[in-house]
Amino acid sequence: MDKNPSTIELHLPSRLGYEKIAMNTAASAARLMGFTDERIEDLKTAIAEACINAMEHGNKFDESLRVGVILSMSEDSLEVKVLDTGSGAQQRTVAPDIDRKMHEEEQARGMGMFLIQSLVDEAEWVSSPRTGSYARMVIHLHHTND
Amino acid sequence: MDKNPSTIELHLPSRLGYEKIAMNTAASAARLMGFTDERIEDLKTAIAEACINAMEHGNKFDESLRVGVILSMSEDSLEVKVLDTGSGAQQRTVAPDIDRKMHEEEQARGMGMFLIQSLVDEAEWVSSPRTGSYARMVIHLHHTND
Amino acid sequence: MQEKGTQVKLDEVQCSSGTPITVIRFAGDITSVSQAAVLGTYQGLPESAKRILLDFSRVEYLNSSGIALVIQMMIAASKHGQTIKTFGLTPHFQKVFTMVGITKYTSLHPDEQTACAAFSE
Amino acid sequence: MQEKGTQVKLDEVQCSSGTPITVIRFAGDITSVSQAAVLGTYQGLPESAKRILLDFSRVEYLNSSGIALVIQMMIAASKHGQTIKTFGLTPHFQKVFTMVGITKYTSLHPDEQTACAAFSE
Ligand SMILES: Nc1ncnc2c1ncn2[C@@H]1O[C@H](COP(=O)(O)OP(=O)(O)O)[C@@H](O)[C@H]1O
Ligand SMILES: Nc1ncnc2c1ncn2[C@@H]1O[C@H](COP(=O)(O)OP(=O)(O)O)[C@@H](O)[C@H]1O
Repeated sequence: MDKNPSTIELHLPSRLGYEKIAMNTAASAARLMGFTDERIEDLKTAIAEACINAMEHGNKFDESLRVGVILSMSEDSLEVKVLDTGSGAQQRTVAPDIDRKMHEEEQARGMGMFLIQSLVDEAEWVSSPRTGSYARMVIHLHHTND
Repeated sequence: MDKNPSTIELHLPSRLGYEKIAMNTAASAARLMGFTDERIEDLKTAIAEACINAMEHGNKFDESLRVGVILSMSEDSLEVKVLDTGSGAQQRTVAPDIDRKMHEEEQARGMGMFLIQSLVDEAEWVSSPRTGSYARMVIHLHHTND
Repeated sequence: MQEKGTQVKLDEVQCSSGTPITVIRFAGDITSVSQAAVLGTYQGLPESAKRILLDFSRVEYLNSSGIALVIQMMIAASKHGQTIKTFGLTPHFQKVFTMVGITKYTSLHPDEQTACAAFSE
Repeated sequence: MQEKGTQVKLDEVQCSSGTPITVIRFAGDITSVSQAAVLGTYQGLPESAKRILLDFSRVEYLNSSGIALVIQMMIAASKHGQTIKTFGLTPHFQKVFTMVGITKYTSLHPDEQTACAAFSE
Protein backbone atom coordinates (compact mmCIF):
# COMPACT_ATOMS: atom_id res chain seq x y z
CA MET A 1 0.00 0.00 0.00
CA ASP A 2 1.19 3.48 -0.81
CA LYS A 3 2.28 5.19 2.40
CA ASN A 4 2.01 8.73 1.11
CA PRO A 5 -0.12 10.50 3.68
CA SER A 6 -2.37 12.02 1.06
CA THR A 7 -3.22 8.82 -0.72
CA ILE A 8 -6.63 7.25 -0.42
CA GLU A 9 -7.35 3.72 -1.60
CA LEU A 10 -10.65 2.17 -2.50
CA HIS A 11 -11.29 -1.40 -3.61
CA LEU A 12 -14.57 -2.41 -5.19
CA PRO A 13 -16.03 -5.62 -6.57
CA SER A 14 -16.45 -5.72 -10.36
CA ARG A 15 -20.18 -5.19 -10.28
CA LEU A 16 -21.99 -2.62 -12.39
CA GLY A 17 -23.44 0.11 -10.23
CA TYR A 18 -20.56 0.08 -7.76
CA GLU A 19 -18.76 2.68 -9.88
CA LYS A 20 -21.06 5.15 -8.12
CA ILE A 21 -19.18 4.50 -4.89
CA ALA A 22 -15.91 5.41 -6.60
CA MET A 23 -17.53 8.52 -8.07
CA ASN A 24 -18.65 9.70 -4.65
CA THR A 25 -15.40 8.85 -2.89
CA ALA A 26 -13.44 10.79 -5.48
CA ALA A 27 -15.95 13.63 -5.40
CA SER A 28 -15.50 14.09 -1.67
CA ALA A 29 -11.72 14.07 -1.98
CA ALA A 30 -11.99 16.69 -4.75
CA ARG A 31 -14.37 18.74 -2.63
CA LEU A 32 -11.93 18.67 0.31
CA MET A 33 -9.29 20.03 -2.06
CA GLY A 34 -11.50 22.89 -3.17
CA PHE A 35 -12.39 21.87 -6.72
CA THR A 36 -15.47 23.51 -8.22
CA ASP A 37 -18.70 21.59 -8.68
CA GLU A 38 -18.17 21.70 -12.43
CA ARG A 39 -14.75 20.05 -12.22
CA ILE A 40 -16.12 17.51 -9.76
CA GLU A 41 -18.85 16.55 -12.26
CA ASP A 42 -16.18 16.10 -14.94
CA LEU A 43 -14.12 13.90 -12.62
CA LYS A 44 -17.15 11.82 -11.59
CA THR A 45 -18.03 10.97 -15.18
CA ALA A 46 -14.40 10.16 -16.02
CA ILE A 47 -14.09 7.87 -13.00
CA ALA A 48 -17.40 6.14 -13.71
CA GLU A 49 -16.23 5.36 -17.26
CA ALA A 50 -12.81 4.14 -16.07
CA CYS A 51 -14.38 1.90 -13.41
CA ILE A 52 -16.90 0.42 -15.84
CA ASN A 53 -14.08 -0.33 -18.30
CA ALA A 54 -12.02 -1.91 -15.51
CA MET A 55 -14.98 -4.10 -14.51
CA GLU A 56 -15.94 -5.04 -18.07
CA HIS A 57 -12.78 -5.18 -20.15
CA GLY A 58 -10.18 -5.61 -17.39
CA ASN A 59 -11.89 -7.95 -14.94
CA LYS A 60 -14.44 -9.46 -17.37
CA PHE A 61 -17.19 -8.82 -14.81
CA ASP A 62 -15.72 -11.44 -12.47
CA GLU A 63 -17.20 -10.08 -9.24
CA SER A 64 -14.48 -11.62 -7.13
CA LEU A 65 -11.89 -9.49 -8.94
CA ARG A 66 -11.51 -6.02 -7.55
CA VAL A 67 -11.23 -2.62 -9.11
CA GLY A 68 -8.74 -0.43 -7.27
CA VAL A 69 -9.10 3.33 -7.12
CA ILE A 70 -6.07 5.21 -5.83
CA LEU A 71 -6.56 8.90 -5.18
CA SER A 72 -3.40 10.93 -4.69
CA MET A 73 -3.92 14.45 -3.48
CA SER A 74 -1.13 16.96 -3.90
CA GLU A 75 -1.09 20.70 -3.30
CA ASP A 76 -2.65 21.54 -6.63
CA SER A 77 -3.78 18.38 -8.32
CA LEU A 78 -5.70 15.20 -7.80
CA GLU A 79 -4.51 12.04 -9.51
CA VAL A 80 -6.80 9.05 -9.79
CA LYS A 81 -5.64 5.64 -10.91
CA VAL A 82 -8.27 3.02 -11.70
CA LEU A 83 -6.69 -0.44 -11.61
CA ASP A 84 -7.86 -3.80 -12.84
CA THR A 85 -6.33 -7.24 -13.21
CA GLY A 86 -6.42 -7.35 -17.01
CA SER A 87 -3.82 -6.66 -19.64
CA GLY A 88 -4.86 -3.08 -20.26
CA ALA A 89 -6.39 -0.98 -23.00
CA GLN A 90 -4.49 -1.55 -26.22
CA GLN A 91 -6.20 0.84 -28.58
CA ARG A 92 -5.75 4.58 -28.72
CA THR A 93 -8.56 6.90 -27.75
CA VAL A 94 -10.71 7.66 -30.78
CA ALA A 95 -13.23 10.47 -30.85
CA PRO A 96 -16.72 9.20 -31.62
CA ASP A 97 -17.95 10.05 -35.12
CA ILE A 98 -21.62 10.81 -34.66
CA ASP A 99 -22.34 10.71 -38.40
CA ARG A 100 -20.87 7.23 -38.67
CA LYS A 101 -22.82 6.18 -35.56
CA MET A 102 -26.08 7.57 -37.00
CA HIS A 103 -25.44 5.67 -40.23
CA GLU A 104 -24.59 2.54 -38.25
CA GLU A 105 -21.08 2.43 -39.65
CA GLU A 106 -19.68 2.39 -36.12
CA GLN A 107 -21.11 1.08 -32.84
CA ALA A 108 -23.33 3.39 -30.84
CA ARG A 109 -21.18 2.65 -27.76
CA GLY A 110 -17.42 3.16 -27.43
CA MET A 111 -17.22 6.65 -25.96
CA GLY A 112 -15.78 5.93 -22.53
CA MET A 113 -12.10 6.56 -23.19
CA PHE A 114 -12.93 9.61 -25.28
CA LEU A 115 -15.00 11.10 -22.45
CA ILE A 116 -12.26 10.41 -19.92
CA GLN A 117 -9.68 12.05 -22.19
CA SER A 118 -11.95 15.05 -22.81
CA LEU A 119 -13.05 15.64 -19.23
CA VAL A 120 -9.80 15.52 -17.26
CA ASP A 121 -6.57 17.51 -17.63
CA GLU A 122 -4.33 14.46 -18.13
CA ALA A 123 -5.29 10.91 -19.05
CA GLU A 124 -3.22 7.87 -19.87
CA TRP A 125 -3.65 4.12 -19.95
CA VAL A 126 -0.85 1.95 -18.61
CA SER A 127 -0.68 -1.74 -19.43
CA SER A 128 1.33 -3.79 -17.03
CA PRO A 129 -0.07 -7.28 -17.02
CA ARG A 130 2.25 -8.21 -14.12
CA THR A 131 0.93 -5.76 -11.50
CA GLY A 132 -2.38 -4.85 -13.08
CA SER A 133 -3.25 -2.24 -15.65
CA TYR A 134 -4.66 1.14 -14.96
CA ALA A 135 -6.21 4.30 -16.33
CA ARG A 136 -4.56 7.38 -14.83
CA MET A 137 -6.43 10.69 -14.69
CA VAL A 138 -5.32 14.03 -13.27
CA ILE A 139 -7.22 17.23 -12.65
CA HIS A 140 -5.45 20.45 -11.69
CA LEU A 141 -6.78 22.97 -9.22
CA HIS A 142 -5.54 25.95 -11.19
CA HIS A 143 -5.73 25.05 -14.81
CA THR A 144 -5.25 27.79 -17.31
CA ASN A 145 -7.51 26.76 -20.13
CA ASP A 146 -10.73 24.83 -20.17
CA MET B 1 -8.00 -8.39 1.36
CA ASP B 2 -11.45 -9.81 1.85
CA LYS B 3 -12.58 -11.53 -1.34
CA ASN B 4 -16.29 -11.38 -0.62
CA PRO B 5 -17.77 -9.81 -3.74
CA SER B 6 -19.85 -7.36 -1.73
CA THR B 7 -17.01 -5.97 0.35
CA ILE B 8 -15.66 -2.51 -0.26
CA GLU B 9 -12.42 -1.32 1.29
CA LEU B 10 -11.26 2.21 1.86
CA HIS B 11 -7.96 3.32 3.37
CA LEU B 12 -7.44 6.89 4.54
CA PRO B 13 -4.58 8.81 6.13
CA SER B 14 -5.10 9.79 9.79
CA ARG B 15 -5.87 13.40 9.01
CA LEU B 16 -8.87 15.25 10.40
CA GLY B 17 -11.30 16.13 7.67
CA TYR B 18 -10.69 12.92 5.74
CA GLU B 19 -13.46 11.22 7.70
CA LYS B 20 -15.78 13.01 5.25
CA ILE B 21 -14.51 10.74 2.51
CA ALA B 22 -15.45 7.68 4.57
CA MET B 23 -18.86 9.21 5.29
CA ASN B 24 -19.56 9.72 1.60
CA THR B 25 -18.22 6.33 0.52
CA ALA B 26 -20.42 4.60 3.08
CA ALA B 27 -23.37 6.80 2.19
CA SER B 28 -23.21 5.78 -1.45
CA ALA B 29 -22.98 2.10 -0.54
CA ALA B 30 -26.01 2.53 1.74
CA ARG B 31 -27.86 4.39 -1.02
CA LEU B 32 -27.15 1.55 -3.49
CA MET B 33 -28.70 -0.82 -0.94
CA GLY B 34 -31.84 1.28 -0.64
CA PHE B 35 -31.45 2.74 2.85
CA THR B 36 -33.52 5.85 3.58
CA ASP B 37 -31.91 9.27 3.80
CA GLU B 38 -32.54 9.30 7.54
CA ARG B 39 -30.66 6.04 8.12
CA ILE B 40 -27.88 7.27 5.86
CA GLU B 41 -27.50 10.40 8.00
CA ASP B 42 -27.28 8.21 11.11
CA LEU B 43 -24.64 6.05 9.49
CA LYS B 44 -22.63 9.06 8.31
CA THR B 45 -22.41 10.53 11.79
CA ALA B 46 -21.50 7.16 13.31
CA ILE B 47 -18.76 6.61 10.75
CA ALA B 48 -17.39 10.13 11.16
CA GLU B 49 -17.07 9.58 14.92
CA ALA B 50 -15.47 6.16 14.49
CA CYS B 51 -12.95 7.51 11.97
CA ILE B 52 -12.04 10.48 14.16
CA ASN B 53 -11.49 8.13 17.12
CA ALA B 54 -9.37 5.84 14.97
CA MET B 55 -7.25 8.81 13.82
CA GLU B 56 -6.94 10.36 17.27
CA HIS B 57 -6.91 7.56 19.84
CA GLY B 58 -5.89 4.64 17.63
CA ASN B 59 -3.32 6.18 15.29
CA LYS B 60 -2.38 9.19 17.47
CA PHE B 61 -2.79 11.46 14.44
CA ASP B 62 0.25 9.91 12.77
CA GLU B 63 -0.68 10.77 9.19
CA SER B 64 1.34 7.91 7.79
CA LEU B 65 -0.86 5.44 9.65
CA ARG B 66 -4.05 4.53 7.88
CA VAL B 67 -7.61 4.18 8.93
CA GLY B 68 -9.32 1.26 7.21
CA VAL B 69 -13.00 1.25 6.46
CA ILE B 70 -14.47 -2.10 5.42
CA LEU B 71 -18.03 -2.04 4.15
CA SER B 72 -19.75 -5.42 3.89
CA MET B 73 -23.06 -5.40 2.10
CA SER B 74 -25.41 -8.31 2.60
CA GLU B 75 -29.00 -8.77 1.48
CA ASP B 76 -30.47 -6.83 4.38
CA SER B 77 -27.68 -5.19 6.31
CA LEU B 78 -24.59 -3.06 5.94
CA GLU B 79 -21.67 -3.71 8.25
CA VAL B 80 -18.92 -1.13 8.59
CA LYS B 81 -15.64 -1.81 10.38
CA VAL B 82 -13.37 1.13 11.10
CA LEU B 83 -9.84 -0.12 11.77
CA ASP B 84 -6.80 1.55 13.29
CA THR B 85 -3.36 0.38 14.40
CA GLY B 86 -3.86 1.05 18.13
CA SER B 87 -4.80 -1.20 21.00
CA GLY B 88 -8.48 -0.39 20.90
CA ALA B 89 -11.09 1.33 23.03
CA GLN B 90 -10.89 -0.01 26.59
CA GLN B 91 -13.73 1.80 28.24
CA ARG B 92 -17.39 1.05 27.90
CA THR B 93 -19.70 3.47 26.18
CA VAL B 94 -21.07 5.97 28.68
CA ALA B 95 -24.03 8.20 27.95
CA PRO B 96 -23.12 11.87 28.30
CA ASP B 97 -24.61 13.51 31.40
CA ILE B 98 -25.52 17.00 30.25
CA ASP B 99 -26.05 18.28 33.81
CA ARG B 100 -22.54 17.20 34.81
CA LYS B 101 -21.18 18.74 31.63
CA MET B 102 -22.98 22.03 32.28
CA HIS B 103 -21.57 22.06 35.81
CA GLU B 104 -18.11 21.23 34.49
CA GLU B 105 -17.99 17.99 36.44
CA GLU B 106 -17.31 16.08 33.22
CA GLN B 107 -15.61 17.11 29.96
CA ALA B 108 -17.73 18.78 27.32
CA ARG B 109 -16.40 16.26 24.80
CA GLY B 110 -16.59 12.48 25.01
CA MET B 111 -19.76 11.74 23.08
CA GLY B 112 -18.43 9.86 20.07
CA MET B 113 -18.89 6.28 21.22
CA PHE B 114 -22.29 7.14 22.67
CA LEU B 115 -23.45 8.62 19.37
CA ILE B 116 -22.20 5.59 17.44
CA GLN B 117 -24.01 3.25 19.83
CA SER B 118 -27.21 5.30 19.62
CA LEU B 119 -27.29 5.81 15.88
CA VAL B 120 -26.66 2.32 14.48
CA ASP B 121 -28.47 -0.98 15.07
CA GLU B 122 -25.39 -2.82 16.35
CA ALA B 123 -22.09 -1.42 17.61
CA GLU B 124 -19.09 -3.07 19.19
CA TRP B 125 -15.42 -2.29 19.74
CA VAL B 126 -12.91 -5.05 19.20
CA SER B 127 -9.39 -4.76 20.56
CA SER B 128 -6.86 -6.91 18.82
CA PRO B 129 -3.50 -5.21 19.09
CA ARG B 130 -1.99 -7.82 16.77
CA THR B 131 -4.06 -7.17 13.67
CA GLY B 132 -5.44 -3.75 14.55
CA SER B 133 -8.46 -2.76 16.53
CA TYR B 134 -11.80 -1.76 15.15
CA ALA B 135 -15.22 -0.34 15.77
CA ARG B 136 -17.92 -2.43 14.12
CA MET B 137 -21.27 -0.94 13.20
CA VAL B 138 -24.27 -2.54 11.52
CA ILE B 139 -27.46 -1.05 10.13
CA HIS B 140 -30.35 -3.23 9.02
CA LEU B 141 -32.54 -2.51 6.03
CA HIS B 142 -35.72 -3.70 7.71
CA HIS B 143 -35.39 -2.88 11.34
CA THR B 144 -38.49 -3.32 13.42
CA ASN B 145 -38.22 -0.51 15.93
CA ASP B 146 -37.15 3.17 15.71
CA MET C 1 -30.40 -4.53 -5.20
CA GLN C 2 -27.50 -2.61 -6.70
CA GLU C 3 -29.08 -1.27 -9.85
CA LYS C 4 -31.49 1.54 -9.26
CA GLY C 5 -32.94 1.21 -12.72
CA THR C 6 -34.70 3.60 -14.99
CA GLN C 7 -38.21 4.84 -14.47
CA VAL C 8 -40.13 5.92 -17.57
CA LYS C 9 -43.36 7.82 -17.91
CA LEU C 10 -45.09 8.67 -21.18
CA ASP C 11 -46.97 11.91 -21.69
CA GLU C 12 -48.63 13.70 -24.54
CA VAL C 13 -48.50 17.48 -24.56
CA GLN C 14 -49.82 20.08 -26.93
CA CYS C 15 -47.78 23.17 -27.58
CA SER C 16 -48.79 26.46 -29.17
CA SER C 17 -48.59 24.71 -32.55
CA GLY C 18 -51.37 22.32 -31.57
CA THR C 19 -49.60 19.24 -32.92
CA PRO C 20 -49.35 16.60 -30.19
CA ILE C 21 -45.88 15.88 -28.84
CA THR C 22 -44.94 12.62 -27.16
CA VAL C 23 -42.85 13.16 -24.04
CA ILE C 24 -40.71 10.34 -22.65
CA ARG C 25 -39.86 11.25 -19.07
CA PHE C 26 -36.89 9.39 -17.63
CA ALA C 27 -36.01 9.20 -13.94
CA GLY C 28 -33.26 7.39 -12.03
CA ASP C 29 -30.29 5.94 -13.88
CA ILE C 30 -29.69 5.51 -17.61
CA THR C 31 -27.02 2.84 -18.02
CA SER C 32 -26.34 -0.40 -19.87
CA VAL C 33 -29.31 -2.03 -18.12
CA SER C 34 -31.75 0.58 -19.47
CA GLN C 35 -32.25 -1.13 -22.83
CA ALA C 36 -35.95 -1.86 -22.19
CA ALA C 37 -36.59 1.53 -20.64
CA VAL C 38 -35.05 3.44 -23.53
CA LEU C 39 -35.40 1.32 -26.68
CA GLY C 40 -38.40 -0.69 -25.47
CA THR C 41 -40.33 2.48 -24.66
CA TYR C 42 -39.45 3.96 -28.03
CA GLN C 43 -40.53 0.80 -29.88
CA GLY C 44 -43.87 0.89 -28.08
CA LEU C 45 -44.74 4.34 -29.49
CA PRO C 46 -47.35 4.48 -32.27
CA GLU C 47 -46.10 5.21 -35.78
CA SER C 48 -48.04 8.46 -35.60
CA ALA C 49 -45.70 9.89 -32.97
CA LYS C 50 -43.60 12.18 -35.11
CA ARG C 51 -42.43 14.62 -32.46
CA ILE C 52 -40.65 13.12 -29.48
CA LEU C 53 -39.39 15.01 -26.47
CA LEU C 54 -36.95 13.38 -24.03
CA ASP C 55 -37.20 14.67 -20.47
CA PHE C 56 -33.94 14.12 -18.57
CA SER C 57 -34.76 16.44 -15.69
CA ARG C 58 -35.14 13.67 -13.14
CA VAL C 59 -32.23 11.54 -14.30
CA GLU C 60 -29.69 11.08 -11.53
CA TYR C 61 -26.96 9.15 -13.28
CA LEU C 62 -26.13 8.78 -16.94
CA ASN C 63 -23.09 7.06 -18.38
CA SER C 64 -21.69 6.33 -21.84
CA SER C 65 -23.67 3.09 -22.16
CA GLY C 66 -26.83 5.08 -21.43
CA ILE C 67 -25.86 7.70 -23.99
CA ALA C 68 -25.30 4.89 -26.52
CA LEU C 69 -28.92 3.80 -25.98
CA VAL C 70 -30.10 7.36 -26.63
CA ILE C 71 -28.07 7.34 -29.87
CA GLN C 72 -29.69 4.04 -30.87
CA MET C 73 -33.10 5.59 -30.29
CA MET C 74 -32.09 8.55 -32.44
CA ILE C 75 -30.99 6.21 -35.23
CA ALA C 76 -34.37 4.45 -35.18
CA ALA C 77 -36.25 7.76 -35.02
CA SER C 78 -34.35 9.17 -37.95
CA LYS C 79 -35.30 6.09 -39.99
CA HIS C 80 -38.96 6.71 -39.16
CA GLY C 81 -38.85 10.41 -39.94
CA GLN C 82 -39.40 11.36 -36.30
CA THR C 83 -37.88 14.42 -34.68
CA ILE C 84 -36.32 14.16 -31.20
CA LYS C 85 -35.66 17.10 -28.92
CA THR C 86 -34.42 16.95 -25.34
CA PHE C 87 -34.58 19.02 -22.19
CA GLY C 88 -33.62 18.86 -18.55
CA LEU C 89 -30.00 17.78 -18.94
CA THR C 90 -27.67 19.32 -16.34
CA PRO C 91 -25.03 21.71 -17.70
CA HIS C 92 -22.49 18.89 -17.25
CA PHE C 93 -24.45 16.47 -19.42
CA GLN C 94 -25.25 19.17 -21.95
CA LYS C 95 -21.48 19.48 -22.28
CA VAL C 96 -21.06 15.70 -22.56
CA PHE C 97 -23.80 15.42 -25.23
CA THR C 98 -22.12 18.23 -27.13
CA MET C 99 -18.67 16.60 -26.88
CA VAL C 100 -20.06 13.38 -28.30
CA GLY C 101 -21.68 15.27 -31.18
CA ILE C 102 -25.28 14.29 -30.48
CA THR C 103 -26.29 17.92 -30.82
CA LYS C 104 -25.94 17.52 -34.58
CA TYR C 105 -29.03 15.29 -34.54
CA THR C 106 -31.06 16.63 -31.65
CA SER C 107 -31.38 19.95 -29.87
CA LEU C 108 -30.91 20.42 -26.12
CA HIS C 109 -33.27 22.79 -24.35
CA PRO C 110 -33.29 24.15 -20.82
CA ASP C 111 -36.92 23.31 -20.10
CA GLU C 112 -40.07 21.72 -21.47
CA GLN C 113 -41.63 24.94 -22.76
CA THR C 114 -38.59 25.98 -24.77
CA ALA C 115 -38.19 22.46 -26.15
CA CYS C 116 -41.86 22.26 -27.02
CA ALA C 117 -41.85 25.61 -28.76
CA ALA C 118 -38.80 24.60 -30.79
CA PHE C 119 -40.86 21.98 -32.64
CA SER C 120 -42.86 24.67 -34.39
CA GLU C 121 -39.84 26.62 -35.61
CA MET D 1 -6.49 22.59 2.34
CA GLN D 2 -8.44 19.75 3.96
CA GLU D 3 -10.35 21.66 6.62
CA LYS D 4 -13.14 23.72 5.23
CA GLY D 5 -13.42 25.72 8.42
CA THR D 6 -16.25 27.59 10.00
CA GLN D 7 -17.63 30.85 8.72
CA VAL D 8 -19.30 33.11 11.29
CA LYS D 9 -21.45 36.17 10.83
CA LEU D 10 -22.90 38.29 13.64
CA ASP D 11 -26.29 39.94 13.35
CA GLU D 12 -28.61 41.82 15.63
CA VAL D 13 -32.34 41.37 15.12
CA GLN D 14 -35.35 42.76 16.87
CA CYS D 15 -38.36 40.60 17.39
CA SER D 16 -41.91 41.54 18.31
CA SER D 17 -40.70 42.02 21.90
CA GLY D 18 -38.37 44.82 20.84
CA THR D 19 -35.42 43.55 22.88
CA PRO D 20 -32.39 43.10 20.60
CA ILE D 21 -31.25 39.54 19.95
CA THR D 22 -27.70 38.66 18.92
CA VAL D 23 -27.62 36.09 16.13
CA ILE D 24 -24.48 34.04 15.53
CA ARG D 25 -24.75 32.59 12.05
CA PHE D 26 -22.50 29.62 11.38
CA ALA D 27 -21.68 28.22 7.97
CA GLY D 28 -19.42 25.40 6.79
CA ASP D 29 -18.07 22.89 9.29
CA ILE D 30 -18.19 22.89 13.09
CA THR D 31 -15.45 20.55 14.30
CA SER D 32 -12.49 20.47 16.68
CA VAL D 33 -10.80 23.27 14.73
CA SER D 34 -13.76 25.64 15.25
CA GLN D 35 -12.62 26.81 18.72
CA ALA D 36 -12.07 30.40 17.61
CA ALA D 37 -15.21 30.50 15.49
CA VAL D 38 -17.44 29.23 18.28
CA LEU D 39 -15.87 30.26 21.60
CA GLY D 40 -13.89 33.21 20.24
CA THR D 41 -17.01 34.68 18.67
CA TYR D 42 -18.93 34.20 21.89
CA GLN D 43 -16.19 35.85 23.95
CA GLY D 44 -16.23 38.84 21.64
CA LEU D 45 -19.89 39.61 22.38
CA PRO D 46 -20.63 42.57 24.66
CA GLU D 47 -21.81 41.80 28.22
CA SER D 48 -25.12 43.39 27.26
CA ALA D 49 -25.95 40.56 24.85
CA LYS D 50 -28.39 38.59 26.94
CA ARG D 51 -30.31 36.84 24.21
CA ILE D 52 -28.28 34.77 21.81
CA LEU D 53 -29.57 32.89 18.81
CA LEU D 54 -27.43 30.27 17.06
CA ASP D 55 -28.16 29.86 13.36
CA PHE D 56 -27.10 26.43 12.09
CA SER D 57 -29.02 26.59 8.84
CA ARG D 58 -25.89 26.85 6.69
CA VAL D 59 -23.79 24.34 8.59
CA GLU D 60 -22.73 21.49 6.33
CA TYR D 61 -20.91 19.23 8.77
CA LEU D 62 -21.07 18.97 12.53
CA ASN D 63 -19.37 16.34 14.68
CA SER D 64 -19.11 15.55 18.39
CA SER D 65 -16.10 17.84 18.85
CA GLY D 66 -18.15 20.66 17.35
CA ILE D 67 -21.07 19.87 19.62
CA ALA D 68 -18.66 19.95 22.59
CA LEU D 69 -17.75 23.53 21.61
CA VAL D 70 -21.43 24.45 21.55
CA ILE D 71 -21.79 22.96 25.04
CA GLN D 72 -18.79 25.02 26.22
CA MET D 73 -20.45 28.14 24.87
CA MET D 74 -23.62 27.19 26.71
CA ILE D 75 -21.69 26.75 29.97
CA ALA D 76 -20.17 30.21 29.63
CA ALA D 77 -23.52 31.73 28.68
CA SER D 78 -25.26 30.18 31.66
CA LYS D 79 -22.59 31.73 33.94
CA HIS D 80 -23.33 35.14 32.43
CA GLY D 81 -27.09 34.82 32.70
CA GLN D 82 -27.49 34.71 28.92
CA THR D 83 -30.17 32.68 27.15
CA ILE D 84 -29.28 30.66 24.03
CA LYS D 85 -31.76 29.40 21.49
CA THR D 86 -30.97 27.66 18.23
CA PHE D 87 -32.53 27.15 14.84
CA GLY D 88 -31.72 25.69 11.46
CA LEU D 89 -30.51 22.25 12.56
CA THR D 90 -31.46 19.45 10.18
CA PRO D 91 -33.85 16.82 11.58
CA HIS D 92 -30.85 14.53 11.96
CA PHE D 93 -28.92 16.99 14.11
CA GLN D 94 -32.02 17.91 16.07
CA LYS D 95 -32.13 14.22 16.96
CA VAL D 96 -28.42 14.19 17.84
CA PHE D 97 -28.73 17.31 20.05
CA THR D 98 -31.69 15.69 21.77
CA MET D 99 -29.79 12.40 22.32
CA VAL D 100 -26.94 14.27 23.93
CA GLY D 101 -29.38 16.12 26.21
CA ILE D 102 -28.53 19.66 25.10
CA THR D 103 -32.24 20.38 24.74
CA LYS D 104 -32.39 20.64 28.53
CA TYR D 105 -30.40 23.88 28.30
CA THR D 106 -31.40 25.31 24.95
CA SER D 107 -34.42 25.05 22.70
CA LEU D 108 -34.29 23.99 19.06
CA HIS D 109 -36.51 25.84 16.62
CA PRO D 110 -37.29 25.20 12.97
CA ASP D 111 -36.61 28.77 11.81
CA GLU D 112 -35.45 32.21 12.86
CA GLN D 113 -38.94 33.65 13.41
CA THR D 114 -40.07 30.86 15.73
CA ALA D 115 -36.79 30.99 17.65
CA CYS D 116 -36.97 34.76 17.93
CA ALA D 117 -40.54 34.70 19.15
CA ALA D 118 -39.65 32.09 21.78
CA PHE D 119 -37.48 34.65 23.62
CA SER D 120 -40.54 36.67 24.63
CA GLU D 121 -42.40 33.72 26.10
N1 LIG E 1 -9.43 -1.27 -18.48
C1 LIG E 1 -9.38 -1.78 -19.72
N2 LIG E 1 -8.82 -3.00 -19.93
C2 LIG E 1 -8.78 -3.53 -21.17
N3 LIG E 1 -9.27 -2.91 -22.27
C3 LIG E 1 -9.83 -1.70 -22.13
C4 LIG E 1 -9.92 -1.07 -20.87
N4 LIG E 1 -10.52 0.14 -21.03
C5 LIG E 1 -10.80 0.25 -22.33
N5 LIG E 1 -10.38 -0.86 -23.02
C6 LIG E 1 -10.50 -1.12 -24.48
O1 LIG E 1 -10.78 0.08 -25.15
C7 LIG E 1 -12.01 -0.01 -25.88
C8 LIG E 1 -12.73 1.35 -25.88
O2 LIG E 1 -13.22 1.65 -24.60
P1 LIG E 1 -14.34 2.74 -24.42
O3 LIG E 1 -13.97 3.93 -25.22
O4 LIG E 1 -14.52 2.98 -22.97
O5 LIG E 1 -15.65 2.13 -25.04
P2 LIG E 1 -16.44 0.78 -24.74
O6 LIG E 1 -16.07 0.36 -23.36
O7 LIG E 1 -17.87 1.18 -24.88
O8 LIG E 1 -15.99 -0.20 -25.77
C9 LIG E 1 -12.79 -1.12 -25.20
O9 LIG E 1 -13.73 -1.71 -26.05
C10 LIG E 1 -11.67 -2.06 -24.78
O10 LIG E 1 -11.28 -2.87 -25.87
N1 LIG F 1 -10.28 3.70 18.18
C1 LIG F 1 -9.98 3.89 19.48
N2 LIG F 1 -8.77 3.47 19.96
C2 LIG F 1 -8.44 3.66 21.26
N3 LIG F 1 -9.25 4.24 22.17
C3 LIG F 1 -10.47 4.68 21.75
C4 LIG F 1 -10.90 4.52 20.40
N4 LIG F 1 -12.14 5.03 20.31
C5 LIG F 1 -12.47 5.50 21.52
N5 LIG F 1 -11.47 5.28 22.40
C6 LIG F 1 -11.44 5.63 23.86
O1 LIG F 1 -12.75 5.89 24.27
C7 LIG F 1 -12.86 7.21 24.79
C8 LIG F 1 -14.23 7.80 24.50
O2 LIG F 1 -14.36 8.05 23.11
P1 LIG F 1 -15.48 9.04 22.60
O3 LIG F 1 -16.75 8.68 23.27
O4 LIG F 1 -15.51 8.98 21.14
O5 LIG F 1 -15.07 10.47 23.10
P2 LIG F 1 -13.73 11.33 22.87
O6 LIG F 1 -13.07 10.80 21.63
O7 LIG F 1 -14.23 12.73 22.70
O8 LIG F 1 -12.90 11.14 24.11
C9 LIG F 1 -11.71 7.97 24.17
O9 LIG F 1 -11.31 9.08 24.94
C10 LIG F 1 -10.65 6.89 24.10
O10 LIG F 1 -9.99 6.75 25.31
